Formats: sequence, structure tokens, C-alpha cells
Amino acid sequence: MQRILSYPEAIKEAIVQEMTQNPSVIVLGQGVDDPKGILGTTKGLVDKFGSERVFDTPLAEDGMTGVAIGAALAGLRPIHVHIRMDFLLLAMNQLINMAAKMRYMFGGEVFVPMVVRAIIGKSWGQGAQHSQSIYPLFMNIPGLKIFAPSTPYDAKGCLIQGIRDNNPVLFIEHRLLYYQRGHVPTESYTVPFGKARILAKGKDITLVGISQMVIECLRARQYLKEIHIDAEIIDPVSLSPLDINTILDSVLKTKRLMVIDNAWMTCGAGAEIVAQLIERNIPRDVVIKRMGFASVPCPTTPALEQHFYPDAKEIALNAYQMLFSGKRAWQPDTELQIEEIEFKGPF
Amino acid sequence: MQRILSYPEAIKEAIVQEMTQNPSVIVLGQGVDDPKGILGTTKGLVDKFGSERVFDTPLAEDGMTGVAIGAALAGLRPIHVHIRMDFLLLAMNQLINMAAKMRYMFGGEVFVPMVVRAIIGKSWGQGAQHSQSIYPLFMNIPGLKIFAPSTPYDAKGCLIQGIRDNNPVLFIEHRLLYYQRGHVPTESYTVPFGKARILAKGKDITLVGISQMVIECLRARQYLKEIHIDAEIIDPVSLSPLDINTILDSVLKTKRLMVIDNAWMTCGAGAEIVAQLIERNIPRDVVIKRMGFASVPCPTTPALEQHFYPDAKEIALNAYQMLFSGKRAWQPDTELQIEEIEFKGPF
Amino acid sequence: MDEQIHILAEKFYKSLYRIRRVEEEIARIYPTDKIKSPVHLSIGQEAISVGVCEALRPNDTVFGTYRGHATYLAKGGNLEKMIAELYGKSTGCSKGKGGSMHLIDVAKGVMGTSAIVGTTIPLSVGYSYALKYRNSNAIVVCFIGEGAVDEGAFHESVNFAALKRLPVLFVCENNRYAIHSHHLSRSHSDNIYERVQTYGMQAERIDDGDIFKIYEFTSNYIKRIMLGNITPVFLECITYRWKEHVGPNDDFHLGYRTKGEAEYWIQNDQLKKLKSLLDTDISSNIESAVDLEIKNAFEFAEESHFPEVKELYTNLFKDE
Amino acid sequence: MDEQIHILAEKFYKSLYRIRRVEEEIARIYPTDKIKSPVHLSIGQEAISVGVCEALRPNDTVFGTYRGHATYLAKGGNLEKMIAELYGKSTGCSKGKGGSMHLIDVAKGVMGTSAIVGTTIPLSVGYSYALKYRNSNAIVVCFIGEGAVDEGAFHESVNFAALKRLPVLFVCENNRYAIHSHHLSRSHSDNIYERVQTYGMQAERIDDGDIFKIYEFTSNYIKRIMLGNITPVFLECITYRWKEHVGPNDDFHLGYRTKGEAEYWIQNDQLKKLKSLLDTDISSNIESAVDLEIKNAFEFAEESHFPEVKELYTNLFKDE
Ligand SMILES: Cc1ncc(C[n+]2csc(CCOP(=O)(O)OP(=O)(O)O)c2C)c(N)n1
Ligand SMILES: Cc1ncc(C[n+]2csc(CCOP(=O)(O)OP(=O)(O)O)c2C)c(N)n1
Ligand SMILES: [Mg+2]
Ligand SMILES: [Mg+2]
Repeated sequence: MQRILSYPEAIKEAIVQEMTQNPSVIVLGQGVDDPKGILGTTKGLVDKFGSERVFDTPLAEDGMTGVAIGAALAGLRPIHVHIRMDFLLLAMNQLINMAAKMRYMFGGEVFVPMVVRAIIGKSWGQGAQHSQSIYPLFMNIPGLKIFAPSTPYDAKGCLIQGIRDNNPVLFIEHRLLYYQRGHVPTESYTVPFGKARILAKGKDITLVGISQMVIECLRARQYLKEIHIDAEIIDPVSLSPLDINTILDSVLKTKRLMVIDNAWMTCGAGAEIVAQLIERNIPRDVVIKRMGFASVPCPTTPALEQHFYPDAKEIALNAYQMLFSGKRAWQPDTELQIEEIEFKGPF
Repeated sequence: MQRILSYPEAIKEAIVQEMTQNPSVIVLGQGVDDPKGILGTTKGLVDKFGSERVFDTPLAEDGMTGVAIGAALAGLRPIHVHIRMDFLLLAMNQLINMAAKMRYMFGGEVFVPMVVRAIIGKSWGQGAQHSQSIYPLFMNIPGLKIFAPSTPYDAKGCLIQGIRDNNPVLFIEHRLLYYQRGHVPTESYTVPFGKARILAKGKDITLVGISQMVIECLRARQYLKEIHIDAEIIDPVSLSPLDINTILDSVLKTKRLMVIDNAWMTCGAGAEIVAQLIERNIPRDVVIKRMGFASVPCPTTPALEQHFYPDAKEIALNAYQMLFSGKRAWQPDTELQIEEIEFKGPF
Repeated sequence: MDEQIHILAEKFYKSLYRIRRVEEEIARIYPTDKIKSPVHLSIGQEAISVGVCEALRPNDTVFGTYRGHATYLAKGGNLEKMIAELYGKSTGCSKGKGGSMHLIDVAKGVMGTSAIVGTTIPLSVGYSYALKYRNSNAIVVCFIGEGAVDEGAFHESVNFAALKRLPVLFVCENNRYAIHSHHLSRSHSDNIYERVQTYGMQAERIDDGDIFKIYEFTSNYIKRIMLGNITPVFLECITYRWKEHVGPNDDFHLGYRTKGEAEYWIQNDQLKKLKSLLDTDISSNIESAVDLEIKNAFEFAEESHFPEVKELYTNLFKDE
Repeated sequence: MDEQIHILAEKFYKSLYRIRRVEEEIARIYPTDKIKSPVHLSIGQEAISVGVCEALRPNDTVFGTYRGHATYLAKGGNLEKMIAELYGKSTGCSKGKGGSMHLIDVAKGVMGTSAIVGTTIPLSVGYSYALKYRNSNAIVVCFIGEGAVDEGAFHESVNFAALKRLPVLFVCENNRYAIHSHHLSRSHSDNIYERVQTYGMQAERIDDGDIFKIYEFTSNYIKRIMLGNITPVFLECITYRWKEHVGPNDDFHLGYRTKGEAEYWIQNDQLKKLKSLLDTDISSNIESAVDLEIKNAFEFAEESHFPEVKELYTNLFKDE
């Protein structure tokens, strides 16, 4: 029997296991010890590990990031939690000017083992300031590692890897992924940086989806099946470093690529993936397209918000058009009951 | 007779002209009223316009950015000056969560007319925290406009455009461009957003250089002449919005493209340019390459720093290899006296 | 009762009753999913906005927080447009793009609220810089929670306001909590106003929520400004949030705070107090007028249209 | 003279003379372009680092600023590696990658200096959190300029240190200027230490630069920590920078400050004062030993190699 956990349960299990085996691991952030416990992911930790290891912070994202870095320099392994990724915009100075650079600018004399958990919001009127997904800003910066897992299995494995890693790690979670359930082994395990995961095999088109967009890709795959298009779905999992080879191999096979960013596209992960493939001289007949957020702040009203984000139908439609451009008219079957995506594993 | 000005003189002239004709224009920033006057660009302004219009600020990048936004909401046109672009990492929250979004998230009820001047450092041991060029982080964000002019002519015209623009504008200046001299008309004029500039015509390869890297491209062009390679040099000038069509036209002609970023490459302007070209289905035989900073923080020692940045010789060598891959060995003539690049205009 | 007090009480009651009832109606409607963005109710804290804003002049400006319904309404923000905004309709004050956390009414001097804590503090200060620069005698009021005081932006902004002697009134609504986190679990001392004094400005605390004191403090500040004595001031108002941090419900069951703690504030409800100062016919007239206005506003919101898809791309830049 | 004072004076003189002479030598060499990064000299301010660091124990930790030569040396940082770092050599304390603004000596508890103002403040606090967590009786000293006090990070860090009662000593070297900007053109009041008191910690000012007072303040703090009374403290030291903000020259001609203003501090030079307390043979012994050490350090730097090109890509990540 496979053990099934939800995404937040997987996150919490990773933290509990690491905190149990290593007293240097601490958790800090606004609300980590409160009754809601960061959507459950830190709930009860303070009772288990005490308020010196699990503590609420003042509303001071820049300062508290520096505090986490300082604690890391002294040998602790802080996990700094932000319930909205948007709040990282207050912490860029410490993350980029310090955490990412300290080891290099001190010639290797120090290291900064810390994890920054950043949750991306979506829907229910989150709006312009509570919905941002700004991983491209961090991908540009050398010295940071970035995970954005989509499955409960990877959530646990990546987080454990991140906690054990001796460098600053950004761990990106999407709220809607919190509904995902899937196989998660009981024991401790790690998922490596720099290794993408093929979530579904296919031969006609490669869909690379980042964070929650990979779920939309999996749904799109169901729509596409109906018209016998067989999509291969890739989750990069690790955004820095990025595993371009897995994507390359897939594209060499399918000759068609769509990257669906969970962010604005300009200077985004999609752009980077495309550029790396081109530099690797992929065959001339490969067709490529990027999708992502509309190039505006996120509006609150659902009437507009639903058009702000790519979704499974739009992905399916674009894929269809890439294969059969102009040949016949098709719309994804709005009646089709897309079964809830659940990750069976093992991976 | 053409009037020749240096790049900083052109900047100062733009500010003086705009301040003279519009009492809403104010200048704030650390050191804007001090004896050095931001490398001369604001020198003497306080005497001319008074300390209410030209003022030093506390060391408070986040807060003072918010102050500038607030003043802009009230109808002033602040020019907020940062002597190092690295300091913008302290101001990301106000720039991205507020300035870029306010008009949209208030449904068009307000506008934020402000200019943020950000100077990029290089050489003389600036090191990891005083050399960053983080325009890709801003290109990702809808709601910001970005200029990075390389010529004195464009410096003046873009800055005037930026000051008159009714939206937040990031104006990026590279310290080494301060040595540039060129034709600058006496009268006031604007240079539009979204229009790239062809700084030199050529038929064999397109070199797109951003900010100071376009100067390196012009130098590379001299080297390449020696072996009869005729490079076309494009300065995007405006990074947001980006004029892809000028680049596209050039690439359709030359079939070869190198983008030389003045920044780290991952999720950079080069990636975006490549992705946009691919999405426009450029012919299959176009060869493409990106160059940019080494993917590490900038080291101080010149022994390493010289390898951190692309330079004219490396650009020329890469261009050569793109054209004659493996056919014969060539090195840019290290003896060749590259004439100082000076912009004759008129443009 | 002295005539002056009576006139004030009537004004205050009208504004306060209106805000309370609007929010109660929001709380009632919320579960139907007609409201399209999270709501942070100010129920229990409204007297601060009312006391301050009743002393303001039309050309004074306010900036508020995501818990901004009271601020918006107290300063005269349009009710129909606010409800339509909550409903995500194109007739909303932000065309449906902002929701409950991004209210604005430029004509009334409500310059906007923000969902990022502390972000409107420097904006208020910058706005007041422009006012002083133009020799206006208007002021800016910056409403914040005590949680915002934790942020570096608070320190930077207060310092600059003090340095430049700007016409800005900071009003800190100290309800003791930032979400579920008590002020004293984020700060060693309970003395915000005293800290602010050290920046070089008058700073006081009103700890019983008395709307008349709040009004008087603001009026005195305005008088001083009109005399040309321009400096910033800071007012810390102790208060209490009755509902959960976000959403329409009570949350005493969560255990981070007790009902007992709330008791003083519920007893001390300024709405009840004001009502007791008024003749019944006066208060019921107010109530029925307001009730009707609210009913109409919700109907307006109901009947309004959602924005058209093309609106997704408008309002990014001015002049485009 | 009392024996105890004499012993201290000798120790102080040795450290202070060494720092002064190192920086004078840096200033002398600088125009030759052998030094490969901008230098921010502490000449005139060194007594603060010396007074504090002489009271520290080896396992105490310091964080400094880009004006960090004095801090680094006073805490025992390796001189040869420092000069080699300034020369951009691979033998430098940061392998030539950091330069003058990024000095570190982990073995000696110098945990690094930063070119971004204010960034080491929260680092110091976080480091001290870890010390307290581990029940160490060590402390952290966080050296900053008064300019850093402007930054939001200062407020956030001091607040957290006070909240958690952390073993950290903040030392503010208030030389009145941030580059060319006077403290009072950035802050309304000249009372940093008083503001810090309101966060809930002891905060004092020493305004004459007296090295013995600085030493005594630090020693008392350490004593208190050893007794288990763990709280942060703050020390504001008024001081004066003799040289220009960056570089080896005087800058009184620029006009942002006057030579007259400097006069008190030049008269009051702690180096001179200490020397006057010592027998001539003692001071000359110190001087010749130090002079030799400095000569050797510069020779070491001269003779060291620049890093090899492949070093460009090393040290980005640990374990890679
Ligand atoms: C910069 C930032 N950090 C964190 C949050 C998450 N957050 C939203 S409201 C809130 C509490 C703010 O408390 P306070 O300022 O006291 O206002 P109140 O809710 O009590 O009115 C927090 C932490 C945020 N929105 N912005
Ligand atoms: C965040 C940041 N803002 C601005 C600067 C530019 N800058 C470098 S040194 C300095 C002055 C700092 O003054 P102070 O803290 O008093 O230290 P001092 O130089 O007097 O020792 C400034 C503004 C910087 N390095 N970092
Ligand atoms: Mg509160
Ligand atoms: Mg100073």
C-alpha cells in the first residue's frame, strides 16, 4: 500500500524529520507558531520543538532575512517562511546582496545554509500584491538555488534536500498545489537539484509547466488525448540549476515545445529554456511557444483574473494549434470531467 | 558645427531643462546636493533650483522610493537618484509592489510619474555589491518602463522622455559610459520608448549590446573589419518596452545574432530577445548566441574581474567563430588601436 | 448636553453607524461568494477613522491599509463604488481590479489602500512633501496598524517626516494583533508613541478609543497647521478588532486571544455610546437613511456588470 | 600611573598604533594602483574598534562595515591576508575576491564586512541568536556608522534583538557624516542612543572618544553577560573621520565640513594620548615591532600571486 499525503503534509513531514534529526534546524517567520500554522505546514511544530526553534517574527522581512543569514553563518539551518512570495520583494537586499554572495565574496570562508519558503497565491481575489510569482528575479542571480516542486513526493524530498544543502535555497510552493495528494514515503529522502521530472510520457508535444502550471499541463494532456495528441509533461522541479537536458531530449523526440510559466514571461524561465535550447542548436524544425501570466498586475475580479492565468484549456488549444494549425476547429471539451490529478508514484 | 557633450553633461542638461520648464520636477537621492553631485550630473542643481527641489536623503532606499511615489501621486515628478544600481535591491518593494502596480490596481485612477536613475558600476574593485546590473529583474515586471541609453544623445533624449512620461521609468546609466562624448543638440528633445537604434550598419552578423556592452560591440566591430566581417550593431536603448522588430529585421538580413547582456544571462534580456525571435518564427538557418557576465558575483581582483565581463575581443572572437567555425584560427589584433568610440550623430 | 457635543455626536453617529452597518452587511453577504476578494473588517475600530476624518477638510488626503473600509467611508469615499469593487464589478472604485484591499476615491482624498503592510507610510510622507512644497495648508493622514510599526519603512518614513517637518498625521490603530501575533511578541516594549517622540515630533496615545478625544487631537493639529506651524504628529490609538483577521467571523475559538480581552472594548463600543447621546428620533432617522443607502449600494453592485475581457489589458500605463 | 591603566595603555597603544600605521601605509601605496579596490580609511576612529575589541574574548564575534580595517585588525584579523586582499592576491583573506570592503577572518571571529550599508546589522543579531540558542556565553559586536541608523534594517534588527534579549553589542561610530551628508541633514534630532533606549535596551553615548571609557563599557557588558544577564546593549561613540570618505586624501577643500570641526578630534587623538602614558622605550619597542610586521605584510602581498582564471568560478556554492 502506498502512503498518500497531501502537499502540505509532505512539507510538514520534511520539516519534522529534519528538525528531529538535526537540532540546528530552526523555523522562523510571521505566523509559523500561530493557530493556522502556515496553512498547516508548521502547525504544532512549536509544541514539539519549543519556541526557540519555532518562532514568530516581527513584520520585518528584510531584517528577519538578515537574522536568518546571521544564524546560518553561526551554524544554524533556518527555514524562513513567507506566506506570500510578494513579501520577498522586501527581502531582496539580504537575499541577493548578502545570502547569494557571501560565500563567493569571502573567498569560500563562509557558507549560508538556509531555506526560504515562499508561497504563491492565486484566485479568490488575491490581486496585484498577493499573487506574484517572481522566481525569474531569483533565477537571474548566481548563488541561489531554487526548487519549485509540484508533487507531494517532490515537496518532501526537495525540502529535505534544501534544508541539508549548505547554500541558500528558495523553496517555492503554490497554494493550489496544497490540494495535491500523492505517494510520499515515510522515510526521509532527498530529491536532487538540477533534475527535471517527466510526469507523463508522450510523443507529440512537450509541455514544460512550472510549479502549479504543470498541473494545468497534466489536465491539458487529458483534453488532448481526446483528439489523439500525446503530450509529454515535464516538471523542471529545480529552477536553479535548471536541467535543460531532460527538456532537450524530450523536444528532440516531439519536435514541439510549449513552456508554461507560472509567472510573467518577459525574462522568465520560459525565455531561458528557449534560449538554452536554441544555443544547443536544436533541429530547425522544432516549434516553440511560451505561455504565462498576462503582462499586467493580477486583477482581483474573477471576470478578468480567469484570463490572467493560462489554464488547461488554453494550453490544450495552443498545443492543438501548434500541431494542426488552421486545419480544423477544435475546442477542448468543456464537459469532459478532468479527473483530479493525483500523483501515484513511486518516482 | 555639432555640439559635443559627454554623457554626464547630457544627463545634467536634460534635468536642468526639464526643471526649468516644469516646477513639478524635483531631484532627490543620497548625495544629489553634495560637492561631487552624482559624478557631476546633479552638481550645482541645488544652487539653481533650491533645496526644496534638489535634496539629499537619509540612507533609506525603500522609504525614499515610497516618498518619491507619494510625491508623484500628488503631482510632482521626482527623479530619484541611486549612485549604485545595487541599492535598488532595497527598494524593490516600493518599485514593484507599488509604483508598477498602483495605476492598474486602482483601475486607472492614479498615475505615478517618476524616474529612478540607477548607475551601474564596473572595475576598480567595485566587487560583488557595487557592480550589479539587475535590469532583468525589472524587465519581468509589467508596469515599469526601462531605458538604458548608451550615447550622450540618447541619454538626454531618453531622460527628458522619462521625466515627461506619466509612468514609473527606470533610467540605467553605466559608469563607463560617462566617458562617452557625442553630439547633443542644445534644444530639448525626446527619444521614444520602444525604439532600438542601429549604431552601425553591417551585413554579416547582428550584435545587440545592452548599455555599456554596445560600446564593446562597436569596438568588436573594428576588430572584425580587419577580417572583413561586417557587423551590424544594435542598441535596444529601451528595454521595456523592447523593440524586437528592429532586431528581427537585422537578423533576417545577417542570419546571425549575438546578444551581449550587460548582466547575468539567466532569465536576462538576451534570453528574452532570443525567445521573442523564435516565437516570430525566424528562418531556420539563423545562428544565435548569448554573452554576458560570468554566472558568479563580481570579484574585485582585476585578475578575475577581467574575465567576468565580456569585452570587445571576446565578442569579436565569438562572432568570428560563428561565421568561420573551425575554418581558420584568428585572434583579434591586440595591437590594433581601437579608436575611442565617439558618437557623431545626428541620429 | 452641550450643543457643540450634540452636533458632533450626530455627525459621528451617522458616519460610524454607516460604516458598522456596511461591514455587517458585508459579513452577511460574504458567505454567498458574491464578494470576490478577502475582506478585513474594521468592526470595533471604526471610531478612529471617524474621529480623525470628521476633523479633516475636503482637501486633506488619507492613505489606508487593506483594513480600509472604515477609512475610505469616513473620508467620504463613494459607497456604491466600494461595494461594486468588492463585487468585482466594472463600476467599482478600482474598476473591479483592486477589490477590498485596494480602495480609492481620488475626488474625496482617499488616495488608496494597500495589501502590503507599511507601504503607504512613505507614500503618505511623500504626498505631504508635495503639499508643503506647494504651500498648501492641507495635510495627509496615514492610517496604519501597529504591525506596520515593525517594518523598516515605518522608521524611514517617520524619520524623513520629522526631518522635513511635513504636514502628516500618522494614526496607528494599535489593536494589539497582527493577524494572530500579539504586539508584545513582536516588540519588547509597549511604547510606540514614545519611540516616535525621539524622532522629533509630538506623539501621543489615546487608550480608551474615545472618539471625541481622537477628534479633538486631529482638530488641534489642523488648527496648528493653519497657523503655519507645520510639523508631523503621531497618534497611537489603542483599539480592538472584534472579528477575525480576515473574513466575517469571530475567532475567539482559535485561542490566540480571549473573549475576556475583548469585553472592555465591546462594552466601550463608541457606536453605543454615541447613540446614547442622541434623541431616539434623531438616531432612528439616521439609521433608516443609512440603511436605505446601503441597500441601494448593494443593489447597485448586484446590477452592475463584470468588466469585459479587454479590460484585462487596460490601465497598465497612463497615456497608452 | 596605576599599574592596571598602564597595562591597558600598552595593549591599546600596540593595537591602535598598528592600525594607524597600516592605514597610513595603505594611503601611501594607494596612488601606485597596487591596491585594487576602493579603501575607506578609519584614521581618527580606530580607538573605538580597539577599545571594544580589547575587551572581547577570542570566541566573541564582530561584524563590520566597508570602513572595516580597524575592526578587522583590532579583533585580531590576519594582517598579511588583509593586505594581500587589498592587492587582489589569491593569498588574501577573501582570496582576492572581496577587496578592502569584504574582509573576513573566521578563526579570529571577524565574520565579515559589507559594502551595503546596514546589511551586517541583522546578520549580527541572527548570529547572536544562534549563540544564545547554544547557551554560549559569547557575544557579537555589530559595528556601524551613524548613516546605517537611517536604514529600516537598523530598526528591524534592534527591535528583534531587544525582543529576544540577545547577546549583541551595537557600536555606532557616529562620525557625523555619511559620505558628505551630515547626520542632522538626515535626522531631525541628535539622539540615536535615546531612540534605541525606547526599544528596551541599555543605550549610552560616549562623546569624547575616550578609549578607556569604551573599553570599560564593553568590559562591563561582558561581565554582565557572564553573570547570565543576557540583553543587547547599544553604544554610540561620537568620533571623526580625518580622511575623505573613500580614498587616501584629505577633503576639507570640498567645503562640506571644516578643518576647524576636525580640530578637537585631532587634538584629542587617542594614539597621542596613549603614547604620552607610556615610557618612551616601551612605545618605541612597540613601534618598531609593528613597523616590521607591516613591512613584511606588504612584502607578502607584493610577492603573492594573483588568482588563476579558474578561480573565477570557484566558491559560488559550498560542496560544489
Ligand atoms: C510586508 C507584509 N508582510 C506581511 C504581510 C501579511 N500580513 C497581512 S496583514 C498582517 C498584519 C498586520 O497587522 P497590523 O499592521 O497590526 O494591522 P491589523 O491587521 O491589525 O489592522 C500581516 C502580517 C503583508 N501583507 N505585508
Ligand atoms: C544601502 C546603501 N546605501 C547607500 C550606500 C552608499 N554609501 C556608501 S558609504 C555611505 C555612507 C555611510 O555612512 P556611515 O554609515 O555614517 O558610515 P561612515 O562612512 O561614516 O563610516 C553611503 C551612503 C551604500 N553603500 N549602501
Ligand atoms: Mg494590528
Ligand atoms: Mg558616518
